[in-house]
Amino acid sequence: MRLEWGTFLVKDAVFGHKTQLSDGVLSIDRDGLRSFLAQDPNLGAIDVEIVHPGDETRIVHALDVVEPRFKVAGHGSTFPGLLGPPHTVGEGRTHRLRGVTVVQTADIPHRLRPTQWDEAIIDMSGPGVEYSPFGKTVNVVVGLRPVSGLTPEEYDTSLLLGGLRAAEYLAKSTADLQPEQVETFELGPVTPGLPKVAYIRVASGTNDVAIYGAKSEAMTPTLIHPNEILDGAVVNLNWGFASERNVTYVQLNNPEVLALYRHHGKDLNFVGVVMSGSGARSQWEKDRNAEHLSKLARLLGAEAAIISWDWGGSSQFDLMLTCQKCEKLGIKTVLVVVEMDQSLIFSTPEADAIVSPGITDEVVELPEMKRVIGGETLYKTGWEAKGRLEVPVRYLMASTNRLGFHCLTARQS
Amino acid sequence: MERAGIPGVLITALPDLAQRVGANRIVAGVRMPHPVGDPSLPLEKERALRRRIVETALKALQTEVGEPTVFIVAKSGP
Amino acid sequence: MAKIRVVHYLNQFFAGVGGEEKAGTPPVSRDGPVGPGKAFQEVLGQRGEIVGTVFCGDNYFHEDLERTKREVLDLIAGYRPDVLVAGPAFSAGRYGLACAHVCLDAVQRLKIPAVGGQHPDNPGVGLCRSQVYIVVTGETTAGMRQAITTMAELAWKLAMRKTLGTPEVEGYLPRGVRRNVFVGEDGAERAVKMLLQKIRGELFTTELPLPTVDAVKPPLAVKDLKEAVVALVTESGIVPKGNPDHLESAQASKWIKYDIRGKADLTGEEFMSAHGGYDNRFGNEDPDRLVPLDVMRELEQEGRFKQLLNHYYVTVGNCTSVESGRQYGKEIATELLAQGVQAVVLTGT
Amino acid sequence: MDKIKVAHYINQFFAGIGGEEKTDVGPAWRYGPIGPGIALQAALGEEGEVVSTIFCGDNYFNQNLDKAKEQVFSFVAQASPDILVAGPAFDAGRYGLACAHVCTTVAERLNIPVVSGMHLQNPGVELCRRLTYIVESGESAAAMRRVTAVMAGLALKLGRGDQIGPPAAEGYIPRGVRRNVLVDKNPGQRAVEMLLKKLKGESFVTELPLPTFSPVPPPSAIHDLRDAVLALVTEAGVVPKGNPDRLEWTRATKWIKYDIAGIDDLTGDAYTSAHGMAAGKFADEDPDRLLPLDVLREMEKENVFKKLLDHYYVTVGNGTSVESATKYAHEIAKELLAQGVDAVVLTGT
Repeated sequence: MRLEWGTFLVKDAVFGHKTQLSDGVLSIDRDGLRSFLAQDPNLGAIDVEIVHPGDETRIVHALDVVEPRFKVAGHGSTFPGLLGPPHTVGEGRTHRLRGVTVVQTADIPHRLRPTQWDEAIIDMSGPGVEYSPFGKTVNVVVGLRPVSGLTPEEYDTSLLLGGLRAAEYLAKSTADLQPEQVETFELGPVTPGLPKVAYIRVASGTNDVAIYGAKSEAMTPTLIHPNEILDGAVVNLNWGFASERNVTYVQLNNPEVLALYRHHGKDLNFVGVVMSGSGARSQWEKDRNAEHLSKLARLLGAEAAIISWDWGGSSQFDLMLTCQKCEKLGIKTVLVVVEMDQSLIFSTPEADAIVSPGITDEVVELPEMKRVIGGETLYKTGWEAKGRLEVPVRYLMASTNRLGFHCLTARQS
Repeated sequence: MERAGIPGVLITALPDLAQRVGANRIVAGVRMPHPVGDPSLPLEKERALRRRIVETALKALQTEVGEPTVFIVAKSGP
Repeated sequence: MAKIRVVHYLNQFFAGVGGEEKAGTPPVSRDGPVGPGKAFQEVLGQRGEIVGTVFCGDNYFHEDLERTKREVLDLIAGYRPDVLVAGPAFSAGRYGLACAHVCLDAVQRLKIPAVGGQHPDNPGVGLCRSQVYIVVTGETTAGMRQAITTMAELAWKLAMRKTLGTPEVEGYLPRGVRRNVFVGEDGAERAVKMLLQKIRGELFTTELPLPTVDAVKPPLAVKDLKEAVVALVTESGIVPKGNPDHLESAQASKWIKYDIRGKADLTGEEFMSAHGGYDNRFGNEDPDRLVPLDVMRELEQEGRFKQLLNHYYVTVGNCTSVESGRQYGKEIATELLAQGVQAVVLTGT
Repeated sequence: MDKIKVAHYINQFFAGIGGEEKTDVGPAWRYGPIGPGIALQAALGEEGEVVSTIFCGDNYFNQNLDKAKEQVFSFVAQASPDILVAGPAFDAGRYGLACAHVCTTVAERLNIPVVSGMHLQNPGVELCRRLTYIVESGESAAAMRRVTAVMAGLALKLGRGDQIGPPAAEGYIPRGVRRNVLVDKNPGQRAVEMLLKKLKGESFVTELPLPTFSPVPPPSAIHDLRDAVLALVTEAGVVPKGNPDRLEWTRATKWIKYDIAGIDDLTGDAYTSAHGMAAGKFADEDPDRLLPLDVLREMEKENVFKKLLDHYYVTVGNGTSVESATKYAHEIAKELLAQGVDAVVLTGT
């Protein structure tokens, strides 16, 4: 399986009469995009704004961040199983816009009501910029307000698809252009003797990711090629704690996959990815889940594995069981574990090598902003969204991202 | 049925299969145990969906087709 | 460059008043450095001045904790210090605890930084480590010079509001408080590099050392259940409908007790689940699925145990820290003991 | 040993009466062989004799199915043949159907072996393959000599009562009648050997040739729905509660029609589903999910279309053979045509 990313570097985005990219500037036909998104009868109001790094602007109520993608060649289509048929991707060529994202904002998603929603903030200037990877990109903010009377499933689906459609719409404008940069991904043959390394993804939430459009919770763990992940097979469904959120942008640029590809053929042999079905709710299920994950890594011939803890609190149990079982099979492991105030309550001696993408409870001061998009007041606290804020890092979008996309860690102080 | 000259439309949850077997006018239904309904929806929404499916079926009956054709029901969401 | 004002707390021995026979001495203050304080002054040099020393007998201190803490704090406050230095107490238990209490008061009430010096196993460490910088010392006074130098340097930096280096560099005990730090590589790259080191058997340092859970000796079994008063305690977040006391769905800041006198069953009309970590539908439908009151009442009527306590105790475990868990456990336990409870049935999701 | 008496059925064209312009000619018969019958006689040689040739116009036969079948049957019967040979019809649809009807009627009522010749795609194949040895004739009449020879060979063997070999050896289309045969290797071993041949590009014989479905030309659309009479036909097994006529949950042996005059909605307490796959909670809750009567009545009242037939037709598709389904469809279609139905709404699971 050979995948090419055709990358277009975008320096700026402005509204214009036609959606097109020319010498690094993406012009967007605002009404064209809004009427394109209005194809979903469940979306009532749709607003589109553009924010730039350095603006004294704050985005609140952010749900997801999507990298604009359009598949131009090869089997399958953009965001398979959601925007197109559930056909396998990971081959051929896909165009992507670098430096610009789509950020959906919306009121509280049904699924998180009433207790589990938390604020999700992206600051385009001030100290907040350092914390969220999306303080430094041009963001096309798509405000979505579904019509009333929808079932929870319909409500949340319209939010999900709105963001993905906007991202495809922007990238589609480059369909006939030649990309400046082409990156190729292929698990080609390597010099023998390099350690075989697999990537295992453990999760347990009920709404973590959609794999080819289907929720992963009822799925038995499965193998997936890293190219499928880089080509849109896995999309974020989780709108929980903002800092830990593996937004779709991060799913599409999965850091573990990219890191392992960088090392593939140099000092290791990247043999594949094992994805957890998640949703295990009893000791028996978690034990079965972990056995399955470690067995699949073994079937790949892995001698070592990176294990990421994609979501969930109780799945820390699945994570540690998987680590323990891998090590017992002689598969050495490193875990990527986000930290919450609570220290991990279940630990096994085998979990001796952990990378921490940061701690969510540290409090950060954010200065007052001139402009705010996505809402007037913060969830739960009701504070004025534009004002000076003292908030836990947990509110800053993808700052302590669980997959380790951001250059943050936590240290004893 | 069609060989006897009567125009027919088949509402089925497996339109691909119907197409391969040669049914000429096919409407994509919901799921096998309930091709013309969706129990996951509240009653009046399911009734509205059923109406949209049957309307599509009648539209198919009034449409000339050269070979097996699947008519998709306009539904919101995937 | 203004000199920093330092107050030094000692026990009766280090203040030269006497040994065990003088452990009952009440709190006294004296201007300038006393005993080890002189060495402190030497290290500080022109940068700072020990404006006063306050000392108190170790026994006196613990006879009436609240009274002594007030007296000592008043004496310290009198000098308007920029930073408090207490000890070093090495592995002396009562002296270490005294230092810890004094330092906590300085930080919480006088809002000034405080520096202690103790052996990591000293009981005083557990009491104040999250708010006080404790320099790691050996067990005996042999390490006095080293301890004083490190404590003095740390005290000066804290008073001058300098940014501190890592615990290893500055010589203090990690306070259990972890801070975010920006680094050059993303988490995944660091993970791959660490894995390669692990594969090659090279030394690597984990970024998140896991805590070892302190084992608790199992209490004796209940001899005669028929005579026992039993209590129901849960982390499942089952609360009266509407969550009147706003128990948080995650990282709960409290526990609550609710009256169940005369109740034979927890119904979906009266109770609900506020827990954010599991699908609440089942709990909302029938809370007995999480807090088995219906069955417990039945057993009570059958006389299988003497009596079910009139209240059940509830908190939420979802992402709530081990420390909080321990704290709530202690507090609930004291209440249960006060009401003569002999056994507890806990439910967790 | 007296000769094997063969009756030969052909259409008006091969009987030399004429082409399309004579296709409405009714049934007739002659002593001895005509047209292709002469080649058939030559192939039969001394052992068999074409005693009579019966022919009929293709259109006449298909338009007046029952009458034509009776007349042709009587002409065949009066010749009291040992064997009936029909065709070969190659890829001619109407001629093939006529042969198929003649073969099935003669085989069922005269109980004598019947042989025919058709292209695999000919619509007649589905209709009579179970009871007839149909020689795979290919599409064009150019192969007349070869096909007739094979048909004659089969006719003689059947006449003598010989054992007939497998389809591939004897040149006839598998009759869909599959027998169990004991072989020396299990499926696992045979599968591996077949795969290796496939990998090496060597030829192999699949054990189960999959059916192909001959396309049915789509009838033209309805021009004015408002004066169209619609009928509801389903394979989802929707029957009155209790399944009074015992419609089988699988391998249905029949179709049934039920009166729905005056009924506006299929309710769970009056109707259910007998279908092995569709029966259950969803159907019992609301049978409209399988047979949308509620919505069709609503549209009838809005006169979107003229009228819904007073009866709906139901069978069960689950595990029912293509032959049976084809047979039921023929019979239902006849009834619908007789009642002036303009269009059919079918539902399938």
